[in-house]
Amino acid sequence: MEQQAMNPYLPVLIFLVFGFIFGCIVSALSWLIGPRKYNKSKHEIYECGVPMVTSAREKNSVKFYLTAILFILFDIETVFLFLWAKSFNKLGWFGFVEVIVFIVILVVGYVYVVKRGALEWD
Amino acid sequence: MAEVIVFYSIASLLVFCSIMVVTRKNPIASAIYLVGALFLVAAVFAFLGADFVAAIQVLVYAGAIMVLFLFVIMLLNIDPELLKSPPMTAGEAAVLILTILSFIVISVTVFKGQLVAPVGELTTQEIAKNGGNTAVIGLALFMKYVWPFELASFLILLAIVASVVIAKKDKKKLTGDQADAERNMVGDLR
Amino acid sequence: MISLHHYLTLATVVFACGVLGVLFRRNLLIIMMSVELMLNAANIAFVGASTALANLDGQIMVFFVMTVAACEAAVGLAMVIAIYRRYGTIMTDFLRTLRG
Amino acid sequence: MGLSLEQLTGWLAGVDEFWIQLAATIVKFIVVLLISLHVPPLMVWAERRIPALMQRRKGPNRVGIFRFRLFGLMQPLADTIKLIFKEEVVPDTAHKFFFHLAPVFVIFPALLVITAVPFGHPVTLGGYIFPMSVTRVDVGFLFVLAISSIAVYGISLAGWASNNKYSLLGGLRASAQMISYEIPLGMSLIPIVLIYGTLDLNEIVMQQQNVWGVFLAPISFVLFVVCMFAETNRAPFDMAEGESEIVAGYLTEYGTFKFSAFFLGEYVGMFTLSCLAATFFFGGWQIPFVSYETLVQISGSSLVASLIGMMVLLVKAAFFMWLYIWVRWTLPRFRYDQLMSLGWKFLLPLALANVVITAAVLVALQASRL
Repeated sequence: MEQQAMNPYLPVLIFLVFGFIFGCIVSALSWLIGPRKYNKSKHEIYECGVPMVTSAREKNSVKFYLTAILFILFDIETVFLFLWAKSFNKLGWFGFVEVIVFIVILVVGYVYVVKRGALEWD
Repeated sequence: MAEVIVFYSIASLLVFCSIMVVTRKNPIASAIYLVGALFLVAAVFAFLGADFVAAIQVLVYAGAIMVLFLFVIMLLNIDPELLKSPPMTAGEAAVLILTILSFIVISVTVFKGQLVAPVGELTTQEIAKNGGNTAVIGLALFMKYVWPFELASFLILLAIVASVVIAKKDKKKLTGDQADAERNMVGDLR
Repeated sequence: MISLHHYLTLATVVFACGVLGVLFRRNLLIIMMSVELMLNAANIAFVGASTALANLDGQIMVFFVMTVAACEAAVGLAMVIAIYRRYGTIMTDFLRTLRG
Repeated sequence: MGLSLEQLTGWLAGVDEFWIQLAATIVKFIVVLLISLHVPPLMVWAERRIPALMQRRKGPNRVGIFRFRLFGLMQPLADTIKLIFKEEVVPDTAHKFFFHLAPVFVIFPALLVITAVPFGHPVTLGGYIFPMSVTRVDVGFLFVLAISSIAVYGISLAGWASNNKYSLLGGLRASAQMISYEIPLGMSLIPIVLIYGTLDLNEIVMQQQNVWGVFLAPISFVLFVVCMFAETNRAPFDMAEGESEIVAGYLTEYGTFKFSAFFLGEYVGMFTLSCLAATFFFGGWQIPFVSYETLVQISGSSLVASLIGMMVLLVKAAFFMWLYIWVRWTLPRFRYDQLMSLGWKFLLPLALANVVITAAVLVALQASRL
């Protein structure tokens, strides 16, 4: 990887600024151009025509939360594997054994989660 | 010259976002500002040439941990009236001003401090020569820091087991009345 | 020229926001977000120092700080859920039962 | 008076390479932007014409300008104009700021990811080497994976901000599906990094000169394509916007142009993932048996050869876009718990096993060669 004349993240910065401005324009376009006629029933929440009974913000299942936790912990595993994969040929046997131990420990965690039924979507 | 502009814009945005995280009433608003702050910290890392750590910061922090925060906030969805905290008493205000002053003093002394001569030899040319930022970190991590790497996987295993045990309610163990007591106290979080 | 001072000062300011958040906010979630801010301030200082001192241990340390922060957030938020289930609130004013 | 090429390159040599690279970046920025912003209308048109041909009926072909029907190509244009000028209904109880912010969080990561895709062989022009991707980032695929994980916020924010039971549930389900398929997506590409030894996308395409990635890592290809569908909430996994289940999921309260903003983000995301699939598994801009050097001799200048390479990549990406539509009109939709158990209980162990097997084979090969 030779030293590039321009920091490779400068185009990313340009695209980031443009993407954000473009997103704001697209999001605000019809709100600016379109007509605005206020009408009480039009601005209510859409419930297939049935008037709402309880507020939308009631509690819901803890399953989503458990998925997010396991996502973080296995995401870190992916990150470690990426780091190992990048310099794999220089590490050879020693690196391979290290990562096998790493994967075995995490598979124990994975088996525990599956057996414990944290991923059941009943 | 362009370097100074880019750095100061990133730094000022980052400070603005972190102040907004602390002062917002609605937790989802402060979560989104924290996502912005984490993105800008990744920008500082990219600005410093630490490519791999910047990508990991966005992937792990802004992409995973903050999703968990958002899910928990949505899951608990507390109505805003409950979040009203009583106004600040005189004592608290005094402590607030004291902490702000002490932090200003610390940052000034840091800004004036002496620079230490570089001890290592991995200058940016050196890093670029042997394979770029990621390869050098990879080699160092898997050669020099073997034990921290294995302990990290053990720590993740602990976190998996702990979070599943704490968060997942075990219906079988709860006896009849205890289960009902817990259910009617909070409303059943299925 | 952007030297190590600028990065350390930026880290100090962001750390200050984190500390103020932990001290003065009552909502448990905001306190945990402020702790994340403090961790990120430390990360900025680590990476700034590792580039200035031309030694890569700083970036490896940031890598492990992220792993620990992720595990801490996972278990911490599991506890917040358990507290909410048990007490029905996450405002630290009402969680005084340990006071004895 | 004519400015000859030598004068131009002479003047060019004087200017610092930074400004030349910056000018090249602006040109690449405009070209890539035009491509990626023309893909959604084209996909909307294909989304209605191709299933029509599959079911032996005619798709939209009435809309035209001055009696030119053009097989209904004007239909997306008409839709866009209609969507812009309709009234935007924002429900009173919705959280205004996040209601408007959600589409931004869907669009800007999709646009940002395209910068890493290598469209062609680096061009040598006037003594400078210009990479044919907008940026040559050393951490290639990690950058793509990181930025695409930001898109989850757009969907969960949209679900929460519209304060509607259907959209909250749809938003949570869509983001839970996206994050649980992001791990197999990331892990399915580790064998590719093991084989090619680098994360930089352009390096990977260079090494696929004669053997394509799909033959070296077939399981990764299958995993990547399955996760590709799940990551963009498409085909058998479009639970979140399943019309029959929860109305329109997180899109229920979104009206006119914001509704199309979500689809703009989705289609640009699909285009990016198709380009990545072509880059990793179908040899990117490599033409099967023609090396880049022979191409340069045939076409004369290296710029034309790279542009041919770019066309080849776009054709391969078009194949994956067609695959999206073809799978959508053949497979029925998954139930939500089947979808999640497939992701967690089948794809994740398969991805891990795939990584271990590939590493074992490579280490054995390396040892035998020593």
